[in-house]
This record gives sequence, C-alpha cells and structure tokens, in this order.
Amino acid sequence: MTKILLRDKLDDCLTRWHAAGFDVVGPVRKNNISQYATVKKAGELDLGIILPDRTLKDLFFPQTEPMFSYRISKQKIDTEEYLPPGRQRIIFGARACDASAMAIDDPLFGWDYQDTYWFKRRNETVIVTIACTAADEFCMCTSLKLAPDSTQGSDILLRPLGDNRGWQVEELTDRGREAFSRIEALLEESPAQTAALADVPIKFDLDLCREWLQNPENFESHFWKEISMRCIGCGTCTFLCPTCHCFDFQDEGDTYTGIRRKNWDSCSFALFTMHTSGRNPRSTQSARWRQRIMHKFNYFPGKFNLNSCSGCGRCTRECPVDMGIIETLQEITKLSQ
Amino acid sequence: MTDNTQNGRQNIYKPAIMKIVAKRDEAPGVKTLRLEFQNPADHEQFKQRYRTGMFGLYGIYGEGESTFCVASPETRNEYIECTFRQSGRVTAALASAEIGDLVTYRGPYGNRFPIEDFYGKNLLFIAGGIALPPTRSVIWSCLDQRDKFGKITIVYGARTVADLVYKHELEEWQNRSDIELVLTVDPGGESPDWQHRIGFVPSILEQAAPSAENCIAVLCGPPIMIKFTLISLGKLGFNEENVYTTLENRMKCGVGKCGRCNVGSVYICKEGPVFTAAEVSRMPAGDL
Amino acid sequence: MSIQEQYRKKAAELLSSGEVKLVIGYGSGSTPDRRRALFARTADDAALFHVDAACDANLSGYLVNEGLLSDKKKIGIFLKPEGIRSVNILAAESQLDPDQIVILGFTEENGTVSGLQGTQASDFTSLMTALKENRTTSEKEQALVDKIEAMTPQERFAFWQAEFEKCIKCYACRQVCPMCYCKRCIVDNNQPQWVHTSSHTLGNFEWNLVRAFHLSGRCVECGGCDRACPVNIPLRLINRRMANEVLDAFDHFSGMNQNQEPVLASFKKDDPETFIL
Amino acid sequence: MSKPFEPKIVAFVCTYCTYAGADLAGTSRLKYPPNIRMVRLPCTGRISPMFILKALQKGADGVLVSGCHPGDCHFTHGNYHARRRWTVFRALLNFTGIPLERIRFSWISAAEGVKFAELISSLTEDIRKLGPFEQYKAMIHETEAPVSL
Amino acid sequence: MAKIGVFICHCGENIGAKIDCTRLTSAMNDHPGVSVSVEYKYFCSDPGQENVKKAIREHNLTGVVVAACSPRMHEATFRKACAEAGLNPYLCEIANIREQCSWVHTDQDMATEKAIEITRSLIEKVKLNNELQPIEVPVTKRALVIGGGIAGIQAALDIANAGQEVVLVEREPSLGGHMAQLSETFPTLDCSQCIMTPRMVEAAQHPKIRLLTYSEIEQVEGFIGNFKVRIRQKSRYVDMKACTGCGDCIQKCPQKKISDEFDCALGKRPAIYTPFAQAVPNIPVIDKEHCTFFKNGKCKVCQKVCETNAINFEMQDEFLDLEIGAIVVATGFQIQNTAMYGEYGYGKYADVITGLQFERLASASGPTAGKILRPSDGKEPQTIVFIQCAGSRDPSKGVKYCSKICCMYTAKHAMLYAHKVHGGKAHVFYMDIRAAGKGYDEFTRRAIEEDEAAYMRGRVSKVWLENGKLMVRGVDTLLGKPVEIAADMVVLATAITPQPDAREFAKVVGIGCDEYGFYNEAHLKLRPVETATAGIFLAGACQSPKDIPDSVSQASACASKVIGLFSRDQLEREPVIAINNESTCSGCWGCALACPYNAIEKKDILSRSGELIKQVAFINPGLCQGCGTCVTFCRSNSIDLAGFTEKQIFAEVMGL
Repeated sequence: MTKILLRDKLDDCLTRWHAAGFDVVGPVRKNNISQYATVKKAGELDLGIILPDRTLKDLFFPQTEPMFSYRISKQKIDTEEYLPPGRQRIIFGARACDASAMAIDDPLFGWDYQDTYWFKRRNETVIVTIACTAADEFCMCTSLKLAPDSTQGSDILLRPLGDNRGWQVEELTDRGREAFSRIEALLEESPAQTAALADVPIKFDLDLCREWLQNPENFESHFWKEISMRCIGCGTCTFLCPTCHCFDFQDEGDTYTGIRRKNWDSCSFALFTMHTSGRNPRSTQSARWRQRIMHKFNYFPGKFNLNSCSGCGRCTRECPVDMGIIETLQEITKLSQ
Repeated sequence: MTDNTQNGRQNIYKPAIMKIVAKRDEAPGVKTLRLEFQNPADHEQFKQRYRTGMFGLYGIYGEGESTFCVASPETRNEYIECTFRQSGRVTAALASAEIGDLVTYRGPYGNRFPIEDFYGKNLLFIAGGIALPPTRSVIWSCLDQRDKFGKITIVYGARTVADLVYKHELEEWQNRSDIELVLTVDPGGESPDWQHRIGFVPSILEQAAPSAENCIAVLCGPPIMIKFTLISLGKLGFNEENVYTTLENRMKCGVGKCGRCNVGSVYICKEGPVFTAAEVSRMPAGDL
Repeated sequence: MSIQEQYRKKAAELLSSGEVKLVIGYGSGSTPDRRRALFARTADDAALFHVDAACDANLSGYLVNEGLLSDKKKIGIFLKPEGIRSVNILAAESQLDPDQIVILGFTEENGTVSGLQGTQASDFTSLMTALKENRTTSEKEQALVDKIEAMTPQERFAFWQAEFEKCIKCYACRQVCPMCYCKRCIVDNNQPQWVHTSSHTLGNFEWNLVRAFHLSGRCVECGGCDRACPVNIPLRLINRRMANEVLDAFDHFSGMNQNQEPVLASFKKDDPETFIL
Repeated sequence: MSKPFEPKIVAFVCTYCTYAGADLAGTSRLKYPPNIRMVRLPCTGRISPMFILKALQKGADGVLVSGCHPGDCHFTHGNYHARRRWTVFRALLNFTGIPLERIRFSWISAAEGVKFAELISSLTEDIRKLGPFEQYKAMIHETEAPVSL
Repeated sequence: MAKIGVFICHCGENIGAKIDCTRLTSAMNDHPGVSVSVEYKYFCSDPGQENVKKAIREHNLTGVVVAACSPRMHEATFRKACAEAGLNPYLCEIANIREQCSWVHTDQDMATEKAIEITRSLIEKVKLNNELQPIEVPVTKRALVIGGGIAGIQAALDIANAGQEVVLVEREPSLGGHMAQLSETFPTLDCSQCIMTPRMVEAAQHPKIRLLTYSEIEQVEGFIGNFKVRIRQKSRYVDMKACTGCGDCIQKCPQKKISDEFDCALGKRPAIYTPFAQAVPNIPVIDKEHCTFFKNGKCKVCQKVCETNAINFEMQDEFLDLEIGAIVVATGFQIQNTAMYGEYGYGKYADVITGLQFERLASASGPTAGKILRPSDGKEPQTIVFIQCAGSRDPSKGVKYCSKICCMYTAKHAMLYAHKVHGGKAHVFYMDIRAAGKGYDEFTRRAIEEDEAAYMRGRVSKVWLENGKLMVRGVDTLLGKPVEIAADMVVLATAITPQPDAREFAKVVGIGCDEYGFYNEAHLKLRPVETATAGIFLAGACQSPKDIPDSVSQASACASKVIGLFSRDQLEREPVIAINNESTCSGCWGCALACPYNAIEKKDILSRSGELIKQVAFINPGLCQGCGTCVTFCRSNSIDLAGFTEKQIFAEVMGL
C-alpha cells in the first residue's frame, strides 16, 4: 500500500499549495517552446512533455541576473543588492535528469564560498520529480548510471500509475514531506500498479570513458580535433545543459548608474578564456570541446565525485550541427575497447 | 561556509570599496595604484586573510573587474598595491583613475607562498617584465624579516630599460648589501647609460649561477620566459619542488565557480595561483 | 545511377585524383532523419556521403574555418543554390578564393534532389539570375512576413518582444551563419559595449537587430540560423524581410556573383529616399 | 499631479550641414522646443545604427538623423552611404515594431535654419502626441528589475 | 576618473539671460570627474582665456569643456588656449549652449536643463578624448602634369616659372593637344598655332620642366606630397638623342596611306611621322601597327636613310618611377562619336564632317592648306550647313549637358567660311545661342550681321543625299516652318565628351568621375580645381567642356594651388582620421569600397617567417579625410575615427 496522487486532484493540490504560500512551477509549452514556468492552474501544466526544451537550471541560475546596482557620485558609491525574491516554490513535474543536475551543481556552488543566488533558491524550492515512462533517442540517463526514476536532487518522486490516473508518491526529503503534508488529505492509499519506466538503452561505457580521459596521453590525442571538426562554437549545448554553470559578470547601465549582472557564459566561446593580451589558453574549438568533456567526466568527478552530466541529452538533441556528448563518449568507448 | 570566507558579506560577488591614495607610472602602459579600504570591517577581514601570493579582483563599476596579484606584501597590509598593464576595458579605466577616486576590490583569493617553509634558506627571485609585482610581494615579505633567510638573489629582466617596473625599489635593492640584484634587458633594449647586463633572463641567470644548495627559487614571468628559465634552473641543479611560480589565467569570479581559469583539473583561482614548478609540469601543457 | 551515387563517385574521384584535399558533404546523423557535416579526406570516406532531402545545412561556413584554405589547395563541397550564393559573397568579400572551391551542387524540390551543372561558383550565373527573377522561397514564409507587416507597430513590437524574450544569447545563429566570419563580432567588442551581452529582452532585441542589419544584403536565406536556434525564434522572417528590402530598394540579390559590390558599401545617386524629409 | 510628458529626442547630425543649419536657426533667433539633444558628427556617413539603439536605451522617445542634402556632402558621398544604411535600418526597425514616427531622417543644409527650427518643432509635437515610448521603456525597466524567480 | 574643467560662458546676456549659469555651474561641479566648474562673462575674451589656462595649470586638468557658443565659432580659440596652457588641444570640447540653446528656447528652466545635459554629455565625451597630434606629411616638391594640351602646358609653365620642378606627360608624340589642331580661335580670330607653338617650345625648353611625350601614366600610389608615379615611355623606335628632326625618314617612308589622326582622317601620313609640322619635340615616331617592317619583317627604309642611326627597331617601352608631390590632371576631352547621329549621315556621306574636321580644313597647315574643300570631290562648297548641338543637350544621346564651346566655334566657322568662300552661303541651325564671355556675343553678332550667316533656331531631323546635294531637313521654330536646304557640306558641332578612357584613368589616378566621365572637383563652387583626393588638381576640359580662356585660367589656378602646397616643407593636417584595428579586421574590403578618398589599402600581415597570415585594411593617413563612413560600415567595429571614436560617442550618448 502506497500513497497515490490522482491526476484529477491536481488542481486542488495547487490551490492548497498556493494557499500555503507556494508558487507552483511546472512544464509548460508556450510560444513554440517548452519550459518550466509558474502556473496558476493544473491545466496549464503539460505533463506529457518528455523533457522540456529548457532546463531546470533556469529556475535556480537564470540566464541573466542583476546582482546589485551602483550609483557613482563625486564622493561615494552607493550600491543596492538584488537577491532572489525569497518565495517558496514547488516544481511539479521535473524530470529526474533535471533534478539530478541541481544536486550535481550544489557542491560547485558551495565549495568554500557559497553562491547566495543558487542556494537561496535551492533552499526555497521543493522539486517534485515525475519518473519518465517515455524517452527519445537522445535520452541517456542510464549511461550516466542514473535512471528515469533517479531520486538524486528530488524532494519527491512520483511514479506514474499504469492506468495513467495519477502517481505513486515517494517522499524523499523533509522539505518534500513538508510540502506534501499540505496536500495530505488529497492523497490516497492504494496498491495501484506503476507504469513501466521508459526504456533508456545504455549508449556508452562511462567507466571506460573516464579511464581514457584520465590518461594524460589522451589529452593531446588527435581524436579531439576529429570529433570537434564540425563544432561551430555556439553555446547551445552549454546553455541547454542543466549542469553547465559557467558565468560571466557584466556591468550595464549608463555612465554613473548601472547594474552588475551575472550572465551565463560558455566554455564553447572563443572569448571565454581569452586574455586581454590576446593569448588564449584554449585557442581552438577542439581544445574547448575537450575542456567541456574533460570537465564533465574527468575534472568534476575528480573534485566532487559526481559526473557533471545527468544524461538529459539536450546537448545532442538541440545541437545545430548534430554533435554532442553521446557521440563523443561513444567514440571514446570505441577507442578504449 | 563560515562567515569569514564570505568576507563578511552575504553576497560573495559584492566587492569592497577602496580609495586610490597613490598612483605611480612604472613603465609605458604600466601603473601602480595604492588603495585603502573605505570600510574598516573590510580592512580587518583583509588583514586577517591576506597572505603573500594571493590575488584580488580590482574593478571600476560600469567597467567590470580584472584580476591581478596583490603586489604589496602581507607584512604591509595597511593598504593594497596593485600593478597592471593597460590592455583592456577595466585596466584602461583603472589607468585613467585619479588619486581620490573610488575603485572596487574583491579578495584576497587563492593560495599563498609558504614563506615559513623558506626560513633559513637562500632565496632566488627571478622575474621578467610586468611579472615583477607578484615576485615583489614575496621579496618584501622576506626583506621585512630579513634575518630569517640566507642569501637573497634577485634576477630581473625586461625587454627594454623603460619596461623595468618599480625602478625606485630596484635602486633601493641595488644599494642594499644584503641583496644581490642582477638586472638585465633584452639585447637592443638598453639605453646609452645602461650599466647592467644585456641578455635574456635564462642566460643571465646561468651566468650569475646562484647555487641551488639550500635554495628556493621564485620565478614569475611570461610563459616563454618561464619555459626557458626552468631549463636553466635545471642546469643549475634546482629541483622543481623548490621552484615556485604563479599562474595567471582569465578569471571572473575568483572563487572556483565561473569555470574559466582551470588548467586541466586545477582551478587556478582556488588551488593557485602559487604552484611549484613540479606541480605545473604535471598540468596538461596544452591548457596552459 | 542515383544522384547520391553519382556524387559519391564524383567526390571519390576528386579525392583520389588529388584535385581536392577534402570534400565537405553530408553524412548520416545521430538519427535517421538527421544529416551532419562529413569531412572526407579519402575516396573511401566519400562512400559515406548522403545527398537527399534531409541535407539542409549550408556547409559553406566551414570553408572559412581558420587556415583551411591557406595552403591554396582545393576543397570540394556539397552545396545547394543558397550555399553557392554564400560562396559568391565570401569571394566578393575576399574571404576565400573561389578557384579553390569545387562545388558539387544540388537542389531540392518537394523532397527530390537533383544535381546542378557546374563545378565553379562562376558556373552558376544563369541559375542565380533565375533565382533572382523568381524568388521561390516558400510562400508560407512570405505569408508570415506579410502577416507581421499587416500588424500595427505595437503588435509587431509585442510579437518580437515575445520572441526575443526567449533568446538565450547562445549565438548559434551567428556561429552557424557563413556570413558571420568576423574575427571579432561587434557584440564581443566591449570598448564600447554597443550591444548588451546580457540576455534580457533589451539585450536580445539589440543583438537580433544588429545581426539582421549586418546580414542585410548578405543573407542568402539558407535558413541555417532559424534551424539552429534552440529556442525557435523565427529568425528567417527578419532575414526575408531585409532581403526583400534590398531587392526592392536597390535591386540587390545577394550572392549573384563573385564581383557583387556589398550593398551597404556602395550606392547610387538615385537610390530611393522617400522617407527622408 | 504628474508632470506633463516632455519627450526626449536625440539627434545625430553632421557638422557641416545640419549642425550649421541649427547654428543658423540660433543666429536667426528662431524658436523651437528644447527637447532636442544634438550629437555632432563629422558626416552622416559616421552615423551608425548603433547610435539610434543607444539613444533608445537612454530613453529617447524620438530620434532624428540629419545631414547634408544628396550631392552636398562635404566628403562627397558620405550621405549617399548613409541613405542606404537608413533605408535598410529603417525597414528593420519598422518590421520589429519601432514606430517610424519616432525615427526620423532629414536633409538640412547649413542654409536651412528655418527648416531646422520647423522640423524640430513639428517633430517634438508629433512625438508629444505619440506619448512616451512605453513599449521600449518596459524593456529597459526589465533590465533594472530583479529576476522574479 | 578624469580631472575635467568646465567653463561656462555667459556671453554677456546672450547665454546668461536665458540659462541659469549658476545652476549649470554647480550642477557640473557635482558631476563625477569634474575638478573645477566656473562661470564667466566672456570666456572668449583675453582674460577669459587666461582663466581657462590658469585653471588647466592649477588643477592639472585632463580635459576641458567650454559651454559657450557654437564650436564653429570658438573651438579653435579655446583649443589654442589649451595648447598654450600645456594641454593637448584635442582634449577640449565645446558645448553649444548659445546657438543651439539660449538663442532658440524661451523657457528658462528647460533651457537650463538642456544646457546641463549638453554639457554633461560633452564632459563624458572629453573624458575619452585622446591626445592627438596634427599629422605632418613631408612634401616632395615636384609636380606631375598629365596632358600636354594648352591646360597642361599652362599649368606646367606657371609651376616651373615659380621655380618648382615639373614633369609634363603627354601620351601623343607631340605636345599641343586639341588646340594645335585648331585654325583660328574665337573671339579674336588669331591663329591657334601662332599662339600655341611658342608655349610648346617654352615648355619643352624650360629648365624646370621635364617633358615626357609619347608616355602614359601606369600607376599612381601614395598621397598628397608623397605620390609615387609609374610612367610608361612608349617606344618611338627613334632615338630621341640621335634624331636631328631632319625629316628624311618621313619623306622616304614607302607606307604613305595612313589616315592622319591629327587631320581627323582628312589627310594621310606615313608610318614614321610627326603629328604635325611644328611638333614638339620634333622627333618622329614609328607607327608599329602600320609600319611595313613590323608587319612583314622587311623594309627598314627609314633606317637606311637615317644619317644619324637614330632608328632602332629593337626599342622597348621603358618605365620611369617618380616621386611626386602634386598632380595636375589636364587630360582634355574627346568629341562625341558622331556615328550616334545616323540621321545626319556622318560616315555615310563624306561631306558631312565634324567641327574639328572643319578646323583642319580651315587651317593653313591642314590637308587643304586652309582652303575649304569638300572631302568627296575637292570642290568648294557653295552652300554649307552648320548643325549645332549635334549631341549636346540631348539626353537621348546620353549628353544632357551643354558643350559650351560649340556656339562660339560654329560662329567662327561661319565667319571663316564667309572669308574663304566668297559668295558661299552658310546656314546655322541652333537651339539657343550661348555666347556669354568677353567679346563673345559681339562675335556671334558679327557672324550673323557682317558675314551673313543665316541662323535658324531649330533642329535638323534628317540629312540625305539627293542629286549630289546634301538635303538638310529641319525646322525653323521662330517661323514655325519646316526648312529644307540643299547643301554642299554639313558641319556637325558634335558634343564634347570625356576621353574614352577617362573612367579607367580616374581609377589609376584615384579621383572620381561624374556620370559622364568628366572628373569630379572637390566642390563645384568653392573648390573647383581640387579633387576629392588631396594633392590632385584638375585643369581644362577633363573636368567639363571649356574653351581656351577657361582652360588656361583653371590651369593657372591649379598652378597656384600646387605652388602653395610646395611653399611648405611639411603639411599639417587635422588628426581626425580613421584607424583600423588590424587584429580584429577580417579583410572584407567593404570599407575600401565605401571610402570616398580611396584611402584604404590592403596590407599584408606576415608571420615572423614572412608567410602571409592575412590581409587587413590599412587607412592611409595622408589620404583619409575623416568622414567616418568606413567606421560605420565596419561590421566588426575594427575601424575607429580619431576625435569621434566609438567610445567617445557612446559616452556622449550615455551622458545625455
């Protein structure tokens, strides 16, 4: 006997959550794009989307965020800080890969110095993940040793029922339990069967890849040039990656007043590492692609014992030139065999 | 995640305000600013945390931030000195700032020179061009406790006489009997009244031939100079473990998050900027 | 022999005879309906080429990859008419020597591909004239342009505001465009920072306007930016509108030949000026 | 009571014709509304579309671009180049919903002080009627507001 | 931050009465980066300027903004004051708060507000001003005159007589140009050659003039004061040093049936020839195209008869590279290809000739020794019809303009005809008589009244041959009647057109053409002899159709410009020029195409080992005039304009 949340109770859930001061965010399709967005009614949610085009990262680390404004006068500089609004929110219908990604980035934003923007939002958010019953050819969570029902990063995991009437509820964290206590009355106890999870075939051998990447000899391998030849150096894969976290600061405004912003940046861009002298440690696209792969599957795991990839597959799905992590790691797997 | 690492702020990206109290032209396009904290709490924090070798992010609101070392030693932490070459937007703005103007500072960040480990040893400082500032903070840290060290040798070279920075301090060091200062400029860079050496740093170093015995070397300079000086140091018998250098990469956050500065798996901003030559040689050369 | 077989053979011959050092074409992609750029260096590689309706990318942008043509050796490339126009513009703007480019031209209509006669960009002049005479790009597209033009300025602004709001400044539109070969994009100049780099709506609006302006009279409407955009902004509509403008106002059809003067670097004394008071 | 709307209009002008025409309006003591801010440039050929975008970012409700009549350019044909750029950029602004009433182009010679004064008067009145460029200002405000998430 | 001084001028009541200068001053004092802000009654006065200078020194200012009258009034004044105080003059900007503020606005509050904004925005600009130095360009004191017609000769002589070196280049074998072809000249009817040849000889013998005939300009590079010119000396096959000009070779040349260009095909000449008897230099050339030896490999008669062994069939074209400081282009004109008028039968009927052909017939040295004889049968024409505007003012023939000299020379022709053919009848069809000029109208009156030329206002529609007569059908619009005249000869006053290669030549020299191919002056009214390219000047009919007095005046004007230029060793130019950032330039050359001054060249960027890395745009500071058109074109924002940089304008707009 497990707890069940029925689909037709969802609107009531939202009402209760709203009443309890939660914003509710979920997958929405609007203006020819799907993303996680704030909803008022359950009907606005599109829970049939296999994976939204945009990632969950948007909700914790927006593409551009004002950090503080400044006003320079003759004798002093006044500043005013912008911090996240501090509203409790429930993300209903996250995917396991997206939720995992948030947990992957936690240690990065927290080592030694804590990034306020990230953690304030993390602490204010309850992630309710719905396990996937469908996947497309780009999904690769299983290759990352995750699964359509991974719990990493989630506060609640919902498993779809076989009859599609609702979800089986698995409470993972206190934060999740607290949020679901608000809708306790709407949940049911039922022995209902859960639907089969999406079948996501394993696409590459992660351990072999890691081993290959760790071998210093392969750093200068010709492989990097070959695999990245058609890379055009845009930021699609990094900006649509739920774990990619690189950023830049930009001051914007007129002469004496303005705002310092934190903006996404991408290791794919040639300017990312360029010194003002013109020297660029990663001067070629192959060096930049190598950095991306190395960082995700070698350096990051070396530092935090986590792969900086949760297998959502967006990098390949959206790549304008049909590149991506899948192809690269498949090729590395081949090289290692 | 103690308050002290957050520099007393909730927002780690928010800089302190400092005032320019002195400004000096060092060489064509190179300037030194001396800065003082405006907020005593910021200053207190700095004094507690700053150790020679660390760096900071200096900036002007409206223009941005730029990374360079703290060129003043931990033994003189009433102010911060920074020396920079005007090359981009931020350095252009800093260069045109006047005494009394306010600038921003974040830091100090990164690791330090393990100066206690140098106690009782001979020291060899080697610097090229605009890379004297990071060396200079170590030099003064040591000179300010001169009795704790053995022989001190400084080898400093620049492209031309005009490109030598801290000329007044070079003169001071020149006149001290407890320092051996070897100055050189690249062939063709000498002025008519130049009385020091002419030649590239590695070969001048080999001529000067300081003993590697019980000696720590601190080496800062452009990548090409580092490469050849390391070879020369090897010839002189220096062990890579005893050679220290600093790495400078492009940085934005300074605290290991923005993703720019790493060389291989090493985050320069957190694990550096001070490394031994042995550590550097373990980094992937193609990323340096 | 199918066009695909012919072109595989042709590419193989070019490579085995040593006439070209490389052939850039289309290989199979990560899914059956995707094609991706394939760089063939040997005759064997040429057997992997595809020529079919799924080959939609304009590959000419790869030609200006740094150093690719500097050895003066020839390169073969699969191009649709838009791609040939791109090569003409790149030649007119001194970015490449058209003699180094061996074109394997093909065109696609209603799902069927057919070969184009000629191997040098200059062989296709009559095709270019025909294209200009008869701008065939989808009527659906023009209908959308017309629809936007029929809106009030306020509606148009709202329409584009909603579209540009989505932009994430990944610059895929720029990176994929063969015309965006600048060593430094204006958006990457921070002295002064003319274009906001932040991807708030204002920054996105400025970026997209500047991009469209810099492509005016140069865009060949290959649709690459539109396909590349990961957030589905209908960039082709702006490009089409601008192509219409330079054609109507200055009789300029981009990429007609290798000697075409850039529309914004030339003028006629009797250019139209109805709007100037 | 809020203050009545005073439009902000930025003008980019060439120094040889329109700037001189504006000077002539001055020496002739003609009167026109004070809403215009002039940026002096050597030639209309120097006027980049970026200037217009930045003027809008600074909250301009209208922009005027003006220089020598065709054939009169001090630099022989800077204004012909400018005319092409304006044609193209104007079409682009129009297509993206910037009302063309707000972005105006004119030829004003050094002798046309009267034309200058009249143009500024009518332009100011037209923009006053249109009201503030709210849609653009909303975009600017968005950049100044914290992220709502 | 900078240390800016702001000086607010009341201009007496002019500014002070309308703008609250005290409020303006204090607002500027509060502005970041302003060290001092003061107001004063008249800053342009001596004590006012002293105030500015004193403040510069006292506050060690890094920039100055004077809020006063228009920069067109006193920018130079204040820049000079800055320079005197040791501040680079280009660190001074003027905020125009008089002409564009106090004088034109009525509301004091809003005018003050505007003045604050104007001044503030210029403070922001001046903070980013760079110290600029006037550009100094050395001057090579040697002029090149291209074209040895009357304009070129006059310019060359004037310059040479001022003591400066001149290189005079003529592409024909002799000096003289069209004027040497003429018989008499209006309105004085003095003999053209009589007044021309002394000038030709003077030019040839002048110690300061280096004469290069039978030579053409191959290439012009560089800029004012510093041109590098390559000249091709075409091979004459006659050694100029050895030849004595005896003329034996010309006499003996077996090939004598070549149509004579100088005589407009009315006469014949041999393959070795001088264009005309008074040619300067009097050295023949071999016409390779028609020479029997060159055609068949046999002959060499000339070589055999030459006593000084001056004939050299092996001679090659030679190239001469010269450094030149200024160029006078005096390449003249051509007459319109008359084949355009099929209806007038030119080319079909031998006795339909051009005005220039008539000149040769009337010339004492011409093919008929000055007798007016019909080319067809050598008879004296008893009735002659002159058709004016045969091409000119006729848009359908591509010539919209008036050729200016035809009215006058047609009157002259009518007169000469009357003088030479007694009892002959001259008819003239004209559109309008344009006889503005000293003695001109009197001259045409004379043709009509004394020499009884019958002038008819109207156009000719057709000329045809009927019973041995040239039938001319036209209309007399004053009478409103069609007219038909049976003539023995018809003379067409064909349009003056640019040289057929004028456009290509303009590209070689680097100047502009109008829609017809006449060269463009820098300003039609105020700079009529200069071109848009500094250091290149125009004389004569290459700029537009001109008669001799106008050509000579313009040539002398050119000479004075050149002499003025050569009066200095160094040129100083405003440093407002474009500069390219070579590291970000992609070399698309749009800027080069857009530049009105051809100031942008390709520059190779080489690696240390000398390999070509890329080509970038290089903006020649000598040629750039600072319009900034290239800056706006440059997509990568690589080009910038000193004095009006992108950063400055950005700051100025942001300061508003």
